[in-house]
Amino acid sequence: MATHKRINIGEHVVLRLPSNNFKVCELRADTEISLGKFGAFRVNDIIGYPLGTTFQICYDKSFEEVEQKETKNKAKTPAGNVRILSDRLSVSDSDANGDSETDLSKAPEVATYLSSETNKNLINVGNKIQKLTMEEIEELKKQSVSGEEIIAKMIEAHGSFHHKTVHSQEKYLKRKKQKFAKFFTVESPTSSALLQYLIDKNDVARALDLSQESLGIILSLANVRRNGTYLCVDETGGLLVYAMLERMFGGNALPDQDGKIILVHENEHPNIDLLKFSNYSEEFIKDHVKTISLLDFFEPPGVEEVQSAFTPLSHDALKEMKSNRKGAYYRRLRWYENQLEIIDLATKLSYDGLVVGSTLYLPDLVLQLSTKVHGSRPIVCYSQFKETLLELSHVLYGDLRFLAPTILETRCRPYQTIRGKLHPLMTMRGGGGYIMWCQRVIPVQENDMAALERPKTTESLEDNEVKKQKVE
Amino acid sequence: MATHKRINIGEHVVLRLPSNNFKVCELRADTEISLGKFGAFRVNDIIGYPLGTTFQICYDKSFEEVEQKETKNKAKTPAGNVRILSDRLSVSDSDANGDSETDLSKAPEVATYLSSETNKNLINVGNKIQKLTMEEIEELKKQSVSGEEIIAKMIEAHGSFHHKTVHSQEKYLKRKKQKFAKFFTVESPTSSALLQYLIDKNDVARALDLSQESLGIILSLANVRRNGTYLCVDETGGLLVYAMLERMFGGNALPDQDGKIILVHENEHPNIDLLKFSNYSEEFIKDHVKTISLLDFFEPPGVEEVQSAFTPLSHDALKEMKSNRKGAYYRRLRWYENQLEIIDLATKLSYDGLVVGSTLYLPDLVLQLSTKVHGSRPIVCYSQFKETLLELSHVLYGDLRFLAPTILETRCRPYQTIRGKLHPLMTMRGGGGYIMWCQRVIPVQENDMAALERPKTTESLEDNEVKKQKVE
Amino acid sequence: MSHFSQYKDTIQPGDLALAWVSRDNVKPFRIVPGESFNTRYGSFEHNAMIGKPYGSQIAVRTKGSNKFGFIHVLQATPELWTISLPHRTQIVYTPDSSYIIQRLQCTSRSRVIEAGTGSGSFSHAFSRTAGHLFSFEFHEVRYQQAKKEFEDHGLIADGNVTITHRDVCQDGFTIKPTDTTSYYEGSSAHPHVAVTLDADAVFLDLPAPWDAIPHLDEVIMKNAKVILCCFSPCIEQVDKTLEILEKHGWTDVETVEIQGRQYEARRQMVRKLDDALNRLRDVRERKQVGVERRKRMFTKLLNEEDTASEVRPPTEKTQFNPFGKGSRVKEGDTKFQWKEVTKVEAEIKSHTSYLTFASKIGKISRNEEEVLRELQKVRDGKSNN
Amino acid sequence: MSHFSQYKDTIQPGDLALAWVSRDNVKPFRIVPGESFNTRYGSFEHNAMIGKPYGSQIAVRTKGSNKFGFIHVLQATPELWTISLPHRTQIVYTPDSSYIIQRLQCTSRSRVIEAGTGSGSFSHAFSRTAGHLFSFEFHEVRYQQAKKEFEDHGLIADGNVTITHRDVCQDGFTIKPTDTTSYYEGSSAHPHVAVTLDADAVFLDLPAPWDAIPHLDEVIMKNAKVILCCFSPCIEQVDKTLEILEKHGWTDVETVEIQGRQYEARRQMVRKLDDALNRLRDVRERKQVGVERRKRMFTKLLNEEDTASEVRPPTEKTQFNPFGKGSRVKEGDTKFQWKEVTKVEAEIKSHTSYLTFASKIGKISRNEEEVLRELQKVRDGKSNN
Repeated sequence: MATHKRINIGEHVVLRLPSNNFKVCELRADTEISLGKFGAFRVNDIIGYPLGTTFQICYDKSFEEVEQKETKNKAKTPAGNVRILSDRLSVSDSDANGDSETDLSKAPEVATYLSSETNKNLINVGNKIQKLTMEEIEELKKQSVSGEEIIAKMIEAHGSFHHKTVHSQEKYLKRKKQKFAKFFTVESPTSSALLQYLIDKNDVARALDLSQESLGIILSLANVRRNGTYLCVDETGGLLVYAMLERMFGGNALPDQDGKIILVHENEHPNIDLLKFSNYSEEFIKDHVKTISLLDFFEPPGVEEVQSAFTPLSHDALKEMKSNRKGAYYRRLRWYENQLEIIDLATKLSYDGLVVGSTLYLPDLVLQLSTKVHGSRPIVCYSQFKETLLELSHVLYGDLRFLAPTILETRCRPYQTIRGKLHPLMTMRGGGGYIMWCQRVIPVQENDMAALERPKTTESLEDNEVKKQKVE
Repeated sequence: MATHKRINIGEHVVLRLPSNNFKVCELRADTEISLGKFGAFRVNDIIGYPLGTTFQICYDKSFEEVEQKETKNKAKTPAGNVRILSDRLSVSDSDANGDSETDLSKAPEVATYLSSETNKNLINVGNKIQKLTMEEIEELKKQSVSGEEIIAKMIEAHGSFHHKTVHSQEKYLKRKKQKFAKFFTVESPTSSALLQYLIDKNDVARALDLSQESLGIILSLANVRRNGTYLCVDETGGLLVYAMLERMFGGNALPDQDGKIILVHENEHPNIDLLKFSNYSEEFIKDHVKTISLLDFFEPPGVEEVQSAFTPLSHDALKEMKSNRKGAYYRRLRWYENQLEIIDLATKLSYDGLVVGSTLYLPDLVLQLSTKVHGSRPIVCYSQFKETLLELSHVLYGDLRFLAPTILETRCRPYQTIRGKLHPLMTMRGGGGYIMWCQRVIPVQENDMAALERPKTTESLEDNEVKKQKVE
Repeated sequence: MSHFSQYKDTIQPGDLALAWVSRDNVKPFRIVPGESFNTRYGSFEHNAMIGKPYGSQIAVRTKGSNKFGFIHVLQATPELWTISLPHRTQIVYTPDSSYIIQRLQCTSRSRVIEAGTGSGSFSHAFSRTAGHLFSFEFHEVRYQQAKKEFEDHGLIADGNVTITHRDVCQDGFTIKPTDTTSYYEGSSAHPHVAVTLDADAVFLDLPAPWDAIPHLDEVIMKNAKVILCCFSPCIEQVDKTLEILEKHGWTDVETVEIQGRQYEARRQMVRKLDDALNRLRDVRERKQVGVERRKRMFTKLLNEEDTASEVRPPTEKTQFNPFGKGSRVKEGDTKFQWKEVTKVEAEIKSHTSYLTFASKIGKISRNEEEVLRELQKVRDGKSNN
Repeated sequence: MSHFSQYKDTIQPGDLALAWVSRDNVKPFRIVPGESFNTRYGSFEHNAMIGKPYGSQIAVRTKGSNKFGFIHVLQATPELWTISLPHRTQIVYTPDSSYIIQRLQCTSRSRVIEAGTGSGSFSHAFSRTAGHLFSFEFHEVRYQQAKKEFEDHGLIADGNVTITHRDVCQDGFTIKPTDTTSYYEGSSAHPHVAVTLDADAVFLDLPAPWDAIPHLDEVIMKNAKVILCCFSPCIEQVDKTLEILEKHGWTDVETVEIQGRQYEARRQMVRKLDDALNRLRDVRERKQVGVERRKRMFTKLLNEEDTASEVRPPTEKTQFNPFGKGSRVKEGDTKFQWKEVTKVEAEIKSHTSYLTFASKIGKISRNEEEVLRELQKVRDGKSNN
């Protein structure tokens, strides 16, 4: 199996819990990971299986007793054994080592309870109808081997379960099952999974409220591919950079790649926190993500200035240096090389695309950064608000270096996929942002225009007229 | 049958043509109405049938000959006989007086042509595949009794018809059938029909790009009902007023209604052109739609000024006036009464709602007009652009006389309703506008607040603090 | 006395009013002298409201604090009533209901059938406009609740709303004297005669509209266009509805979805590039001392002098902060520049139901004699002119 | 030489370039010295383009006029290529394709199946990112067209795109030496061995994906997560797809729609109330004379004097026109004040297709010995530190 499809030691993974909540973990060998009420498992037990596998946590009776005792003494959940599930919805209550899984997603229990054809006689009196108190349920959770039993008890105690329609019975069971089942899915920390993790943590404001569909279209419109050198401003905590790296190099590093991201940041240091969840080596990131502050980018140090502060020694001179001084020398050398690189990034490169996700005033920022973008290369700008892109578009539209600025919105509308009950989900997250897309172009030069003038004509060509003809 | 459900002499109706184009007509007795290529009919033939009826125009052979001759001489299409269709899609080619309609919406012809299970072998070469030229088709149209025959000929001539799937064959036939069929539906000139007519004419910009769904929600949010007195600014050519009248009084007038619309207009005269298509009497409109210019509304003439220019004569004095002078007197009396009414509208009334559809700068306009709106009455403002409502909302939000300004968008997404091929239509009209909705409220008075102060406390209440507590 | 159909000037004892506490907290209450409306911001005495105009903001001093609590007292409208309902109730929301009313061509002439009544919020909207609303509810408890609510709200007394307890899918729409219905209450209709519904607009919010549609022919207007709307959450329901509509001669069938969005007006700080650069420049200047030091250190290094003595001076943090970073800036703070932006609700209602519209004219005919008479009258009128 | 996978600096002979004439008129053309690109604005000589950087605006004097015509010469990207296709072609548009690529977790490691190829525009987007794309097209003419296009565009030479003529619904996805396919062309693969597709991402744009899905098991990666996307316009297709997916062990099934909207940046004139009032005041003043006359007339009337002599003076039309009414004002004219607004396209793509995603891991297992070895290595590494 290809390593990038496998659960590997030392890598980060995203765990999807029964509640459809997300958790990011590093898989350290010989450790345990606790999922709170959903149990705990040993990392070693899941290593080597394919990413995407769903594991069920099983406690045998003896474990169960230990758990009951232990929970009284300390908070730590003991690790159970894991079993592979073929489906997140098929939770089995058979023995831990048996493989006779019964797919309960069809909820055969429903048939065994009386159900009403319509919910004509069901009145919603909220929680009163559930005769088990939360305390009783918690007690059951402590006692039960599986969530199944709790649910069976809850159905028994549910005063009007048989008044519900089969449909709502199924819904009820599914919800309860998810609540008490002990399983988890191990996913690769893709940019989408990471974004989902932020959304789940209610922390997506940190990523400028980005949606998966906006992220996807940014990468496509910016024509991100393995061999490009991209200029980027990223106020999403590094998610944009993370997704660009993924599109360029795959989830973990392949050797000898030449694509690069030049990240321009507003503060003294860049915020690319989310890269810590990636499975690239530090060195790989250093090689492919170059960071530079806005000031260094627009006002890079002079070569003379840098050289006046440091001169690399010749090989011979270096040899003669006392070894206790070499450390200091190499520190200075690194600073020197870094300064020269900054000069390079700021002055020499012509970029293959500009990707901006920033809350800075966009007209200034985009106009300035665009001077460094090569002709016929895309400029893509994300914003949480359409109004800021509108302002930007008007500015770009009035500048001949930008072709066809367009504001885009893309929204994903998920469906309930229960056959016989297909419909779009009743509610979904608002937000997700907007995208401005245009092409960097090179306006025709005055003298090129002049060359086109017929000898007989004398009227001079006004700038205005060029403007007027600008294609929409 | 209730008269408002019936096709009546002298009233306006909307005609829906086979092309799904719309036409507004006045039904004058003993006249003919031409639908161009779809034929012509006699008004008398459709009077008395229910609104919503679809009529087919049938030409018998002798007519046909007349038509052929006549078309050479003059442009006028001769009127055919009309027959009632049960369905716009069921076009029959049986004799004009028979009622053995065959429902062709199922397109039984399709089965008689060879069809391809998939369109694997069909290459799109555009119009080349249709071997009949437009001239030949036009010629056929002149000759044929019904569109059916043209279609049959077209299928014969269609080089790759049998390569199409049954589905696309059906689509093709339906499209062609609609193109050549001679039928029309007579609809009531409802506000929706009139809007559809504008959209169809590509003239909806005149109605500020309003959509049916926006129109509907404006009327609901403004709580428009028969007994209200509403202040209105309408730059939709009268469509808003038209729809409000419909909601208040039904399609044509019932006696003794007390609701009123006060239309404030920007120019010397109001533009309520579309009311000419309504079936209210002029008098009814005069009684229920009062028009007043912005200037008269905000700076009404003084009572003294008006009275200095005219004094109504006593009954006796009037009797003594020469009859050739009475005309002039009554003209002046009308002006006088009109001026007094303006004063009344501008100064005395407290309105039950404010409905604005205007391209004027909204913050000024809405703030000013709202002073005349009663507490707990809605203010609803339509705009083609969200940005103008955003600006308005911020202004209203900062003013304690307005509760919870909200920007709403509502879009209707129509589906293709062919069973087995259900999906949203692939394209739809953009636009349709946005709505701002809030409630006019009465902020608590300083002295009311003071009364609440506990005797022990001395700190004064700042305006700021009231503001801060303003409910969101 | 109707609380919905009369515009009221001032708050009076016995009125049904709405207390607007916040956008998510709108509560109906009855004005009773001496009573109070309680919120966590304080207790609002009805006596302080009575006599004030509707829409008045009412203040109260929050217990044990120098702050004030406020509510607005509003007169109910169908739309405000919808907002006041608990969100867990199944409601036809205003973007849907307003569109349906418009498409059903609902006016004061309309005779409307609604099944089922449900929370009754749509009934309020229908009753505002329609000539008569016949609402049907098959769930007995909900029927009783709705009937009581309609009575309390004055809809029954207004005379244009009838609610009937009925499973229309099984038993159809005809209202008979033996039925559990509000029809014969306070109505002058003879209680021994079945009601002529003669509906020209029908709204079906039922799980199986296809069972109800065949019963419609008995109660809809004859020789007139009748418009129908079915409200179904699932597409399979739409499919089955389309089948039955075609079978029963309904035409002009169209299914639509209504997508309503609500936006908040917000402000985003305008953060100019120059300010960001100035801030970085400030940082750089503070570090400039460091560069001088760096040069000295390098020279010392080359000269093999001791560098240990050079203690790294602490670089002060920048005090230049054009965007108020660190401190909590209130949105709209006039010390900063702001851009007006719209923000969609955090959770949008992405789907309510599919709306399937259709129309039908049962037995199209005209009275030929009547038409001839009318035509003659017009001709006479013309020749008289 | 690939025109899609290499970033190019300057326009060179033989290049495939795009001429951007207007938003609705983007045309691919081949740079050939001596040839011209013709538009109704004029004829653009390729020689004038060669050597210029990509993105250059090219001017030409419009024949018989003193005006200039312009085009921009762009290097193709999958997205620009999509724009350049005629609209009547069935295309997977960028909002859909970009989302699908993101959801399929498409990276340089991915092995992607696409069926069918169709216009080939999505293939370009896949080939930009994927490790290998296996595209299948059952329509022979379209296969030939697409194959030629892929060759012309350098996708085949890049080595990561294979196109095969195949009815996958009937014959599955396995590529054999006897097939009509680009696979063995210019590839080092032995032509006598069937191809190992080992796909981990599948995109099915087929009228009947349910016929193709059962064939997937043979060609998808084993013991690894494979993600599938079906692209179907009708909901009934989704329903049938859901059925077959469940039957064949696909999980995490989700259907979505992507709604893309495009906005234009526009300006609306700011028309202040005061200006409107001033204009009406101007009109009123011009009529003031009329009022004086009115008073005189009334006096005369009362005095029974003759009023016929008073000829109504013509009221001049107002010249005060703050909004430039009557004259045609250009949007953004600096003589007026403007508000920036967005306007959605006149015709929006309200529906493209439903996207149904699912994933599958065939035969989950691990190599216990290998895991033990790896664990030991980590432990050894730790104890060494």
